[in-house]
Amino acid sequence: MGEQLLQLLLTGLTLGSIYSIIALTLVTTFNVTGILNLAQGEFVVIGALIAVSLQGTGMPMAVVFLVSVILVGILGGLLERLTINRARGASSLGMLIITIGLSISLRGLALLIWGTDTYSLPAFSQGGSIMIGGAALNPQSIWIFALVAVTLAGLYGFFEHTFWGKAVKASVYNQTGARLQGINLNTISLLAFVSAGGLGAAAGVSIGPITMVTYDMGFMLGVKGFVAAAIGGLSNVGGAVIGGILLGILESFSSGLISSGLKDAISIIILLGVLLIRPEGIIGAIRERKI
Amino acid sequence: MLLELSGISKHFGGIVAVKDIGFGVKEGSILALIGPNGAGKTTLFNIITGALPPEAGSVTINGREIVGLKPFEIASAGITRTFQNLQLFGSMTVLENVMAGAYLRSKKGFVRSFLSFPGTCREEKKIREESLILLEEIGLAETAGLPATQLPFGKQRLLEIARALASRPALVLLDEPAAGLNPSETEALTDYLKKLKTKGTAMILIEHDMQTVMEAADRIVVLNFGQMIAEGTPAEIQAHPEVIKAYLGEDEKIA
Amino acid sequence: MKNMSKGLKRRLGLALLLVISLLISACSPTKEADVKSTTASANEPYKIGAVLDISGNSSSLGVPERDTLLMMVEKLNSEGGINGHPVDLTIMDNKSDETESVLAAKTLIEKGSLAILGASSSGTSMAMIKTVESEKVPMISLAAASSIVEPTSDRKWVFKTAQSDIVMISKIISYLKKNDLNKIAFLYMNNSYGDNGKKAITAAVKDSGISIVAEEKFDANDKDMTPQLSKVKASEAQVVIVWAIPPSASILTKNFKDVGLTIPLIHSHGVGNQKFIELAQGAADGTLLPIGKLSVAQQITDADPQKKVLESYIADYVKKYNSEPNSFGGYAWDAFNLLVSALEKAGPDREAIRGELEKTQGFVGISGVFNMSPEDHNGLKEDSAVLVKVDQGKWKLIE
Amino acid sequence: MHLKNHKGLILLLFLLVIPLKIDSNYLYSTLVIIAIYSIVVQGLGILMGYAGQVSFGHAAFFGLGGYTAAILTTRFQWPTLLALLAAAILPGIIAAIIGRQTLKLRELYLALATLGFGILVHIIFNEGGELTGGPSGMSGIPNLTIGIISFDNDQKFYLLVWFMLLLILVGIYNLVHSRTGRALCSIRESEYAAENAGVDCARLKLQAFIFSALLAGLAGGLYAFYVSFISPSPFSFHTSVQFVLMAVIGGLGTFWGPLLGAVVVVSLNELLREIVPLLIPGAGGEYQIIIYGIILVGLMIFQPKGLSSIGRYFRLPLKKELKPEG
Repeated sequence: MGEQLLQLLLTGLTLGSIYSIIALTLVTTFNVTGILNLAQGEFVVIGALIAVSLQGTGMPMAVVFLVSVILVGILGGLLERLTINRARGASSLGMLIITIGLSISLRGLALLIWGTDTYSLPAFSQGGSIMIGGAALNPQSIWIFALVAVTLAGLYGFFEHTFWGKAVKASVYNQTGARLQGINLNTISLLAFVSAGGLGAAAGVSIGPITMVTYDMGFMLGVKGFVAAAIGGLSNVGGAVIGGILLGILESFSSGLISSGLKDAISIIILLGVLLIRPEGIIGAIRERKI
Repeated sequence: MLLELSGISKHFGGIVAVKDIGFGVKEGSILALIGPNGAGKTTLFNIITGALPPEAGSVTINGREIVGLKPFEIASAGITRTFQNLQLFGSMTVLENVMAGAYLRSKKGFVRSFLSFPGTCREEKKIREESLILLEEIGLAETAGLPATQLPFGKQRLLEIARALASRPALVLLDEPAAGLNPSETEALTDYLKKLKTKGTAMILIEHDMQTVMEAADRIVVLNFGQMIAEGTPAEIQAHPEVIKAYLGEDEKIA
Repeated sequence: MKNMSKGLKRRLGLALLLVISLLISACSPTKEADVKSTTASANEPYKIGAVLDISGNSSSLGVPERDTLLMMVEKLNSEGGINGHPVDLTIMDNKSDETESVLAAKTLIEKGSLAILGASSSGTSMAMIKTVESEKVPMISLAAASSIVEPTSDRKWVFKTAQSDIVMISKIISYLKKNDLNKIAFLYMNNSYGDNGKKAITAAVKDSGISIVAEEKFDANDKDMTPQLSKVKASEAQVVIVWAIPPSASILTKNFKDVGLTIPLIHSHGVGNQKFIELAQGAADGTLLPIGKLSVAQQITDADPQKKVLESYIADYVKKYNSEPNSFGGYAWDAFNLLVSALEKAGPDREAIRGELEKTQGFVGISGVFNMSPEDHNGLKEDSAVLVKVDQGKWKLIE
Repeated sequence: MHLKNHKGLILLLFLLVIPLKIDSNYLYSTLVIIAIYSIVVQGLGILMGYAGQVSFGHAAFFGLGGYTAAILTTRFQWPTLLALLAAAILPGIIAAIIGRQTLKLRELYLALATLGFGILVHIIFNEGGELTGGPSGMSGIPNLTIGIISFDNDQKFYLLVWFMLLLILVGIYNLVHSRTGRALCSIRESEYAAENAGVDCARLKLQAFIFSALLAGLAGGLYAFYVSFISPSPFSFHTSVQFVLMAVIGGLGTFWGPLLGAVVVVSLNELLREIVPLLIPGAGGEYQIIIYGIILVGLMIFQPKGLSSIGRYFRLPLKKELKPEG
């Protein structure tokens, strides 16, 4: 029994690492632009699929990772210029629908280029799973956590210690004020989507070895990411990571101990509970935000 | 007394918004609430209409306690208001705004609305006629079919007043009704309010334009930093030394 | 209100335009349908339709089926068609959506299709049944669920080419009995494929002395099945049977090794493609599964009646698409050729085609040798499947 | 007010009879599907366009209606008409139970909560075992019979659903031009001001939510009887999104919007399926998906108020509009 529990915990951490990284990218865009980007899951998938193609040419994994991040970053920026930027002033629902449209188109594009096949990506490090007290941990999840940590540190450094970071923060709190100080909201929105693309691709390449990659898996990943982000409070970066880990552990334990058919139901019930009782998320940093 | 406030207090964080406020409004009278910005006037409106719960004190209308009631219940008890930052129904026409304000004048609920033709409904016809009359009185009749947002700012203020009056309330709370109006419009508004008073509608008025206040109000309550510093007739207030000091400053005279 | 009525009028203009354009677009197929009723001239093409899950969830089924059908039609027409009549095949994508499946079927019928091939998955096939039954159009589904053709009293016009789950399960049961394994853990995917597998195995183990000691399911989107496997590990199961398709079947196989389970692992025919082995990244070795003979065509004896057919299908497919065909393509091959042979005898008459399909005897196809009857609209028996083992990344026949 | 204001509806009634001359079951089924979706979107239009509350969970009510009809007729042998009524009422009751708490949430939080509800109900369909038939669904749902008329072919069904839709349209026309309609609009515009006019916002929002759930359930019941097979997959989150898209594409807060949205989305799907393979031989759904997405995004950018508002471009000023005083 003890071994089973430990195994469930480790599995939960593996799943949690995946959900965290996606929730993190969602929350970052949301915080900066106020847009809940439903196409985020598609960025993840396209990042991973590009990596699959690049990896086929025999490039080393580190280069594959970088190129994929850059390409999807450009894609994110391009889409922002073509759509989001042109729809400035749309309601939050309108923006949500635009991102739904983008997600539909990107999924179609992925289907067109890569087809319906499922692909696998090699793990970053060789060797089988790490055994801890008779339970197995997938080493790739350590890499994903490392990516989460680096991203968090990067975000912190950017927002607290660079001019641009401070500018973005200022614009979040006060759009008019930011404009008065000569901060270009246009550029900030572009920046947000470039980084959403880049981060999405980074997430895709790192989770690929565990999840495998199919053109249509972005949507489900996106939804899980939302649930994680909402549990964490939707606008809280740290909350997103913790929400993701909690969601992973919750899923793992409920499918291992209760019923695998009901595990999604259990996480949704938690989501509804959080929304109704503590809409600011389990980590109580309430921040009013006009959306 | 139609409306009676006593011992109303409210804090925001550590800051006193209003403290121990108490006064009354008679049927068919106008009470003006004056004081510098941040004195707690709008907070008081929010408390009376149920948008904010007070920490202490009571509000009664015709002797009935209304603290703790929801805003719509207070509206059906006969108190409506206008907003300082306009809250018009922007996508609706001027007439529809007033008709929406007359919500309490008719009864038909969701199911009956779904099942009956609007044209066959006597209630609906009555509301429409009454609303048109109201618009006529307040001088917006010829703009009845325009979207509310297309009105100039001053007219939007008038429309808010018309909407607040549409349900025939016993008491209307007017939050700076003359702001943004030109002198002749202000004068017309003052006349209209006085006429309304003679018809039996009581009003509480937040206003910075002293001429309007002095002309229209029967009684004046002066707030400063959430405290009530004076109450009385316009003449009494004009002469009140503390008011002059606190509110108007030394070198300004009350008109 | 006056304004509103004006608005209504103008908006009506637009609504009218749309309705009219819809009417026009709908009229054109009607005309085509009229053509069909005129007497067929000598080289009048035979119209057949296919509704496949080309995009959406089940696209991994629909795509090889589409490719196979396109190849078959091209080949047939270049060889002169059916008794001189070329075949005009219209393939429609239902996007793995049941409602779209119904609409696609109706379009095809409207366009005069003599029969409908598809759909690819159970749900999309089930959704079309009412339509083909009431319009009296023969339909050959490419999906596995036995409920598609049963009860045949309500499924007069519906046939299917994929082996029913029970065929595969009997194969597994005989293996279990031979090796004296009688405590099984059953893991299945939480969709209609897994659900049908579960129903079939629950029925099959009844009174057989075999008991299911653990039963777990997982979602098609799940990324880790360790929790389910850790439950199996804690049970006294002697063998694990899995009813799923890749990628989740592959992930499960990887997890199976990770948690250190050493008992035999038996998959279903749903993993019968190279992709499964590839995605499992080495973990698939030693896995057993029942499967149609396509994957092991070279290994079956020359005496097997299917050998020739299988080899020619593989050769054709590899030549055209430069990749190996899989069993889904095989279902399409069977459906197409069953229909062609019925058309040869019956001509362009739906009722007669249905009759001929039901009379099919000894038809050698990719999935097996079909023997249809009024009670059996699938016509495949246990001999249509073989048991194979994954050995160093390759299928190895073990019988 | 008078008959002339219902011109649109009357014309629609005529339009309904015209296709009876055409012998095309494909046209009828397309129109049936349009009407079924449109019924859902009518309710959603009231909820989103008038009351201003978004829902990403209406596929759940649609599905609950479908399953109610399917289960009552196949498992409990209820008469079909009674089952159809139950299919509308049950989702209404469920909406009443969950609505009070849920509707306190705003904007994106409400979207997330309704999304969660939709996923939850979808799981219940999947996990319902014998009752719902699990992931394989249930078949053999009988034809809808009202009195002695059995709606057993496309043409009859077409007449039935469009007649129902027409009744609903009339009702909605009444609703939006009534006191309640104005109150709903006022909630959307400013909840503060609506409360001050005496509108019980919480109650009215709940009523709109229940109403939309009733219509979704009714449509679900019709769907079950029409296709006669039901499984969880048509009631997933994707369908909820589809409904929202129809409402938005048609134009929120407009009378013809929901119908227009359903017509456009379904016809576009069918049209793309016909046209795309002509333009790009051998193309499947992937191109359709891309084009569909692009059209959607383009519409939101260039016509964010929905297609109904395009009608304005066709409008010539017949009467000089009243100018506001400067």
